Amino acid sequence: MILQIKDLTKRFGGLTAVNNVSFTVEEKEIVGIIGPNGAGKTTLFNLISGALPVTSGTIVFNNEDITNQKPNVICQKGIGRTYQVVKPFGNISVLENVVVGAYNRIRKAKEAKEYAEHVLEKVDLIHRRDIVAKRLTIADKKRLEVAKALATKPSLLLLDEVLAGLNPGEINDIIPLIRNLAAEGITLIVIEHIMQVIMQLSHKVIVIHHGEKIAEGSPQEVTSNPKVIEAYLGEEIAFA
Amino acid sequence: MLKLEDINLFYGEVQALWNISLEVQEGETVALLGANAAGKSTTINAISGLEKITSGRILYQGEEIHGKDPHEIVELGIVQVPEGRKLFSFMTIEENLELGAYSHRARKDFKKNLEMVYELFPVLQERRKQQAGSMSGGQQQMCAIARGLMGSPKVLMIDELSLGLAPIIVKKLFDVIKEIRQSGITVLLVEQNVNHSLAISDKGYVLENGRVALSGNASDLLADPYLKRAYLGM
Amino acid sequence: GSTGTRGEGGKKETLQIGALYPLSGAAALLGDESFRGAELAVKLRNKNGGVAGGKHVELVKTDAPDANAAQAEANRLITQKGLHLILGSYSSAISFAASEVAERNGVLYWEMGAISDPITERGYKYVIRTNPPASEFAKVEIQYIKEVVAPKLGKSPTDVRIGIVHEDSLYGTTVAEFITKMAKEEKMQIATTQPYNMKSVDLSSVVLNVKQAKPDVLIAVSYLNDAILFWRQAKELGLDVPVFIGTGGGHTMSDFQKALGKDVNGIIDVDFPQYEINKSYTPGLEEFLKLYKETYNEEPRSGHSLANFMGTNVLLEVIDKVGTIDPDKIKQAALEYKLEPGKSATGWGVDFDQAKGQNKLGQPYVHQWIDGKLVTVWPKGAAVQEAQLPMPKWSERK
Amino acid sequence: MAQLMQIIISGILVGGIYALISMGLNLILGVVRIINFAHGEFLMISMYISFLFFVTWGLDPYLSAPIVVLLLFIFGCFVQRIIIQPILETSATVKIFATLGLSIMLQNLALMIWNADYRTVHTAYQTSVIRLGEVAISVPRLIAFAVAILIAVALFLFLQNTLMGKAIRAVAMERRAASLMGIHVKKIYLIAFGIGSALVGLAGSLLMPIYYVFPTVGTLFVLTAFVVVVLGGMGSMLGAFLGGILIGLVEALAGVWISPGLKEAVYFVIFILVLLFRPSGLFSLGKGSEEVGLK
Amino acid sequence: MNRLLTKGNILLILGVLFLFMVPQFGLNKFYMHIVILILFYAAVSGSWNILAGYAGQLSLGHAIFFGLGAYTSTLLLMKSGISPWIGMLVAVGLCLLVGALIGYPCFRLKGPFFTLATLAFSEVIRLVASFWKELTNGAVGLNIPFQPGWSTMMFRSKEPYFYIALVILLLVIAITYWIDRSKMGSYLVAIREDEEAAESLGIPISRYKMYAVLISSGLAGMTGVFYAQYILFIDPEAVFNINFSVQVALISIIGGMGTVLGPLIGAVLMIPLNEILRSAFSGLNGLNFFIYGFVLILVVSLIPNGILPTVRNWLKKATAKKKGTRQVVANPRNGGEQVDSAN
Ligand SMILES: Nc1ncnc2c1ncn2[C@@H]1O[C@H](COP(=O)(O)OP(=O)(O)OP(=O)(O)O)[C@@H](O)[C@H]1O
Ligand SMILES: Nc1ncnc2c1ncn2[C@@H]1O[C@H](COP(=O)(O)OP(=O)(O)OP(=O)(O)O)[C@@H](O)[C@H]1O
Ligand SMILES: CC(C)C[C@H](N)C(=O)O
Ligand SMILES: [Mg+2]
Ligand SMILES: [Mg+2]
Repeated sequence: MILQIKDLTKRFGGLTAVNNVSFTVEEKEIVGIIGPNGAGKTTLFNLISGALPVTSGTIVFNNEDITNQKPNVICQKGIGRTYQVVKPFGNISVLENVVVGAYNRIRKAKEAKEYAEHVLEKVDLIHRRDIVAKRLTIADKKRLEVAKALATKPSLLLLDEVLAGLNPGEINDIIPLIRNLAAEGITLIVIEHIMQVIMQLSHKVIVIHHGEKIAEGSPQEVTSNPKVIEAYLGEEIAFA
Repeated sequence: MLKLEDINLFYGEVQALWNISLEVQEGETVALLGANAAGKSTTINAISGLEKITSGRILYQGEEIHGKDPHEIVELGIVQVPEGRKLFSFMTIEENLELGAYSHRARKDFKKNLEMVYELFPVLQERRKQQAGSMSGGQQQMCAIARGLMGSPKVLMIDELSLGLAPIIVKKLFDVIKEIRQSGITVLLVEQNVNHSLAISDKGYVLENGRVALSGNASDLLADPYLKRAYLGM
Repeated sequence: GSTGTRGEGGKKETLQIGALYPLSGAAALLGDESFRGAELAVKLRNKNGGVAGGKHVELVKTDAPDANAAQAEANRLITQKGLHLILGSYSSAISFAASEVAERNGVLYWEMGAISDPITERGYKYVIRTNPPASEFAKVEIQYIKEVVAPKLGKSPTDVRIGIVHEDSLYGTTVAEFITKMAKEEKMQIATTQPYNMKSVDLSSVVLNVKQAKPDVLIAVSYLNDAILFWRQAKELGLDVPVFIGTGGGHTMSDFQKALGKDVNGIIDVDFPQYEINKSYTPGLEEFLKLYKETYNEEPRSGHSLANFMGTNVLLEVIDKVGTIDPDKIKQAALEYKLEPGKSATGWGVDFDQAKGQNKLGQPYVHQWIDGKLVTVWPKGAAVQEAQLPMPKWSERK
Repeated sequence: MAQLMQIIISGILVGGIYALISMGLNLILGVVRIINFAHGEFLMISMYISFLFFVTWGLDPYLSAPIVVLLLFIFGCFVQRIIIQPILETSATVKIFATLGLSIMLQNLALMIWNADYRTVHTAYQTSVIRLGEVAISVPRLIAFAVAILIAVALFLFLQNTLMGKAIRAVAMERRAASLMGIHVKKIYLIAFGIGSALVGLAGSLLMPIYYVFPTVGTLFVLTAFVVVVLGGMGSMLGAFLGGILIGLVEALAGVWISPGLKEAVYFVIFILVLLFRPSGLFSLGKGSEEVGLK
Repeated sequence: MNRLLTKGNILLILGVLFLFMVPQFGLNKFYMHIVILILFYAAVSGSWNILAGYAGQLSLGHAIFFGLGAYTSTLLLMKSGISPWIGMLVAVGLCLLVGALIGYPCFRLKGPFFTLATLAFSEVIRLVASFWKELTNGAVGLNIPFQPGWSTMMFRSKEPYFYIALVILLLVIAITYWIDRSKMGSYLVAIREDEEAAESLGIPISRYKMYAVLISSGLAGMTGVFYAQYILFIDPEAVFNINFSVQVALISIIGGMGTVLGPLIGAVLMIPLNEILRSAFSGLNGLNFFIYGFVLILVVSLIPNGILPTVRNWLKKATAKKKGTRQVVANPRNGGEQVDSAN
C-alpha cells in the first residue's frame, strides 16, 4: 500500500470541496477518479500534493504521514502531479521545462538533459523540444505537464485530465504509454472524464460527488452503479 | 453565410494554415475536427480576427471581414468561446456574463439571454457571486459557453466544447447545441469527440497539419474508413 | 598634451577654463545661477580686452548633477580638453568629488560656491576657495545674535533661546552643527533642533515642534522648496517667532519672495552678498547688475551669481598676472594676491590661507526682507539700513 | 491636546493630497497594470499648465482645473497610444523602464523650457485658514481633501457598477478574451490611461495654490504615491484614499513623536510591514491583485 | 550545440585576454575612467542580474548592498585604519546578513509588490544612514583621505583600479556562468516563470531565492567597496540612491536579463552614451538627459528582450532558414519555430 487517505476534508469558506474521503492505493495500481465537474477531484490532488492545506484528515505515503507537507518536500518523497489548468514555464523551451523536473533526482546538468530528452520521447513531444513552451497547443501543454512530472522520477503520479483535448484516435495511441509507466513501477491516480480511458486503464475507480466518495470498485462495478449513472454518466452509458 | 477562401496564416516563420477553404450555411451546424496542432483553433481565431491571415479571404454574408478587429467581428454577430475558457478569474460569474453581453447588439436582449443561460446551467445561478477563477474546471467551461451565448450570436464558434466535462454534462451540452441550433444560430464546433459532434452536425471538416484533409456531410464522414481509423480508434 | 591654450587663427590666443556646475537635476536652479556669475565675469573681462595682453578667456561649461558625474566630467575636462584649471561648483558634494580628481591630476580647482569646510581642510595642494565656508555662516549668525538681536530683544545673549530647523542633507547639517557648537561656546541656549528632509511635502510637524519649544530666535538652514513650504505652514499654523533667520540656500532666492509675497517681510537672511547693499562698498556691482539684466533679461535670482562673479574676477586678475594657465604658477600668484574688504563686487577682501587656500576675508552678510527687497543690514560697512526687529506677529501683519 | 488635534488634522489633510495624486496612479497600475514611473512628471506638467493659465490669463487654478483635466486626459491618451500601446505585450520590466525613460524626458523638457525656477501662483485664499479654537485648517488643503473623497467614491462606483468600468477590469485580466466579448481593447486602454492622467491633472490644479512647480517637483510625490497605492490595495480607489490618509497621519505623528528627519523612514517601514502581512492592501481592498502581480 | 558551446568558450577566453590588454592601448585618463566605469557598472548590474534576471525578483533596491559595502570598508578604514581589502570581506559578510534579513520576508511578495518593497527598504536605509550621524557622519558624508598604496586600495594612476574592477567583473561573470549552466540556474528560472509549478517539481523556492539574494548582495557589496576607494567621497545621497539602483537594472535590461553577458553588453552601450550626450549637448541644460530618456524608451520598446537574446534569436532564425523552414512546416510534428524570447 503506497498511499492511504483517511477522512480527508477541505473547506473553502462555506463550501466543502472534499468531504471526509478515505481510500487506499496499492503499489503499481492505476486508480481512476471520476465525478461531476466541481466534485472535488482536483482539490483532492491539491491536498495530496501539498498545494492546498488540509482542513482535517490524514494522508499517508509509504507509511509516512505527509499531511500538510510543503509541495516540494512531497515531490522529493516521490509524488509527482500535473495541473488540470496547465502551468508551463512559458518563456523557456520545452526541453528546459522538463530539465527542471529532472533535477529533482539528478544533479549533473548533462545527465539531467539526457534524461529530460528521454522523457520527451516517451510522451512523444521530442519534436517540440526547442519551442517556447507558451507556444504549444493545449494538448501539447498537457503532454508537457506529464513530461515535467515524470522527469522528477515519481513513484506515485497524479494525472489531472491530461487526455482532455485528444481525440479517440490519439487517446488509443497514448493509453499503452500510460500502461508502460505502470509497468515501470509507477503508481498512477488518473482523473479523467473520458470513460474510454477510465475503462481501459484503471484497476480501480473512485467516484467523487459533492466532495464525497459515492462509489469505489472495478470500472464495471462503478459504471453499473445507479448512483454513479444518475450523478455522472447519465442514463445511456456513453462508452463501449 | 460564412466562407473561407483558401486562407494562409503564419506564426512567425511557421505556417500554421495552408489554403484552408470552408463554408458554413445559415442555420447549419458544422464540426471542425482534427488532431492536436492541426490548426482548428487557429482557424477560428482567424475568423475572430485574433490572428491576421496572410492571404485568402474571409467572407461573412458576402462581405470581407478579414482585417477587421475582434470587437468589430463580434458586433457582426460572430462570437467565439475560446479554448481553455479564458474567464475573467477575479470577477464573479455574473460579471463575466454581463461582459459576455458587452457588444451593442447583445445589450438589448441581456435579460432574455441571462434567463436562458441560467436555465441551461443552474449551477451558474447558484454560484453567480463566486469568483470565476475559484470554480472547478467544468464549471468554468459552462460559464465560458454561457458567456458566449450572452453575446446573442448569429454564428457561435466553440473551441473544445466538451473539454474536461463530465459525460453527463457533455451530453447535456450537445443537447444545448441542438437547442441553440433550433433557435436558428449557426454553430461552428471545434471538437475532439468526433462521433458526438458529427452526430449533431450537418457538415464536417477534418484538418491535418493546417490543411483540410477531409470534408463532407456528417453521415458520409462518420462512414469514412480513414476517419474511423484515425479519429474513432476503431 | 595641450596647455589649455590654443592659437586662434594664429593671432588672438584663447585661454580655456573648465566650468563645472550642477545644471540639471535637483540642484539645477542655484547651480545655474552660480554659473551665470562666472560667465558674466569672463564676458566682461573679454569685452575689456581680456587678460595678459589681449588673451581671450573661454569657459568650457559642463553639467555635473551628482558626484559620479562630477568625477567623470572633471576627468573629461582635464584629459580630453587638456584643461589645467576648473572653476565651480556650488554644491559641496560635487566639489568634493571633482576637486579630488583635480588634485590627483595636478589641476587647480577654483571653488566659489560650495560651503562645506572640509573642502579646504583636506590638505589638498590644488584647491582654492574664494567664498566663505559653512563655519563662517554660523559665526556670523551667532555674532549677529549676540551683538544685535539680543539687545533688541532686551535680553542678555545667554538668555536668548535659539531654535534650529535644517534640511538634513550635507548643506543643512553642516551649518546647523557649527551653529550648535558655537552657540554652546557662547553659552547660548539651543531650545530645539529639527532636522527634516528637503523633499518633505509637509512640514507641519516641524512647525508644531518649534511652536512648542517657543524659541526667541529661529535659525533655518534650507533650500528653496522647504524654505517656502515651512514659512507657509508657519503662517497657517500660527507660529510666531520674534526673530527668524534664514541661512544661505532658499531664503535668499527671489523665487522665495515671489512665492510668499509680503509674508517674507521681516525675515533675516544670512548669505552671500545680495543686491540692496552699500554700493560704494561693492565696486562693480552696478555693472554686474546691468550686464546680468541685458544678458539674461531678468533680475538675479540670488547672490550666488554675484559670489561667483567676484570669485571669477579674482581668478582672472591672477591669470592676468601669470599670463598662462599653469596651475602651480596661478596657485602661487593667488596666494600672493591681496585685496582689502570693500574693493570687490561682493565687498569681500581677498587673502588666501597659505596652507589651505581658503579666502579668509570672504564673509556672509546679514540681510533682511523689507518691502519685498533683500536689504543688507550688517555688517556696518555693507549695510544700507538697520534691521527691523522683532518681527510682527502674524496677527499683527497687514 | 490642541497640539495633537492640530497634528492629526494636518496629517489627514496632507493625506488628502496624497490620495488625490495616488488615485490616478492606482487606476493605471491596478487596471492597466503598468507601473507608471512618469506619474510624478504628469503631476509636474499639470502644475505647469495650471501655472501658465494663471500667468497668461490670470486664471485661478481652481477655474482652470477643468481645462487642465481635459488636457491631461488627452496627454494621457497620447502617451498610451505612442509609448505604451506598442509594448503592451512585453514584460512588466520593459513597461517600467519605458515610463522611466518618459519621466527623464519630461523632467528635462521642463528644464529646457522653463529652466529650474520655482513657479508659484498667488491667490487670496492660499494661506487662509479656518480656526477652530487652537486648531487651524488650511482652506486649500481642505478643498483638496473634499475633492479627493468625491473622486474616490465616484471612481469606485464607476469601476464596480458601470459596464465600462467592468470592461476596464476585464481587459486588465484577460485581454484576448475581452476582445472576444466585443470590447475594443485599445480604446479601453486609452480611456483608462486617460482617466488616470486626468486625475493627476486635477491633483496638479488643486496642488498649485498650496505648492509650487519646478522640473523635479514630481519626484517629491511619486514614491509616496506608490506606497499609498499598495497600502490601499492595487486597483481599489477607496483603498488609495484611505492609504493616503494613513500615510499623511503617520508622517505627521512620526514627525512630532520621533523626529521630522525620520518621518519618511517611519512610513516606509510601515509600508513594508503592511506589504508583508497584508499583501492585498491594508484594507484587503486589493483582493486578487497579489496573485495577478504584474506578470 | 556543443560545438557552438566551445566556440563560445574560445571567444570568451579571447575576450578576457583582450580586456587585460586594454590598459596597454595608451588610453588617456578620461577613456580609462570610462572603461573603469563600464567594468564597474557591468559588475554591479551583473550581480543584480542574478537576482532579477534569473530568479525573476525585480529589485530596485540594489543600492542597499552597494552602499553598505562602500560604508563598511570606508568606516573600517577611517575609524580603525583597517585595509579596504579586509574591509571588502567584512562588507560581503554584512551584505549577506542584510540580504538574508531583507530577502527572507520579501520573498512572499510577487511582481510589483516585491519591487516596491525593495524600493522602500533602500529609502529607509538611506534615511537612517543620513540620520545616524554617530556612525555614518550623516549626510555630511565621508571624505576618504588620499593615501596611495595597494594596502589602502588607492592609486594615483588608473591602471590598478582598472584591474581591480576587471577582476570583480570576471568573478561576477564566472559565477553567473556557473549558475547559468547548473541546476541552480534552471531552478531559478523555473521560480521566475511559475512558483507553484516549480514547487510541485520539488524546488524549495525560498531556499533558492535566498541563494540568489545572497550571491547577488555579496557581489554588490564588493563593488561598493571598490566605488568608495575610487571616488573617495561617499554620502548617503550618493550610495543609497534609487536612481543608481534603476541605472543598474537598466543596464541588464538593455543588455539582456537572465543572460551571462547581457550586463556587460548593456554597460558597454549605456555608460559611454551618457558621457557622449553630456559632452555633446552641454549648450542647453537638460538636453542631454532629454535625449537619453528618448533613447531609453526607443531601446526598450524596440528590443524588449534585450540586445543579447535578440541577436541570438536572429542567429537561430538564420540557421533555421538554412535547415529549410518548408520541410519543418510541411510536418509540424518535427519542430515548429525556434525558441524566441527565451532568456
Ligand atoms: N481556491 C478555491 N476557492 C474557493 N472554491 C474553490 C477553490 N478551488 C476549488 N473550489 C471549489 O471547490 C469545488 C471543487 O473544485 P475542483 O476543482 O476540485 O472540482 P473538480 O472535481 O476538479 O471539477 P472538474 O472535473 O470540472 O475539474 C468547486 O465547487 C470549486 O468551485
Ligand atoms: N501563438 C502561437 N505562436 C506560434 N505558434 C502557434 C501559436 N498558436 C498555435 N501555434 C501553432 O500552430 C499550430 C496549430 O495550432 P492550433 O492551436 O490551431 O491547433 P489545434 O488544432 O487547435 O490543436 P488543439 O486541438 O491542441 O487545440 C500548432 O503547431 C501550434 O504549435
Ligand atoms: C545653498 C548653498 C549655499 C550651499 C551649497 N548647496 C553647498 O552644498 O555648499
Ligand atoms: Mg478538476
Ligand atoms: Mg485548439
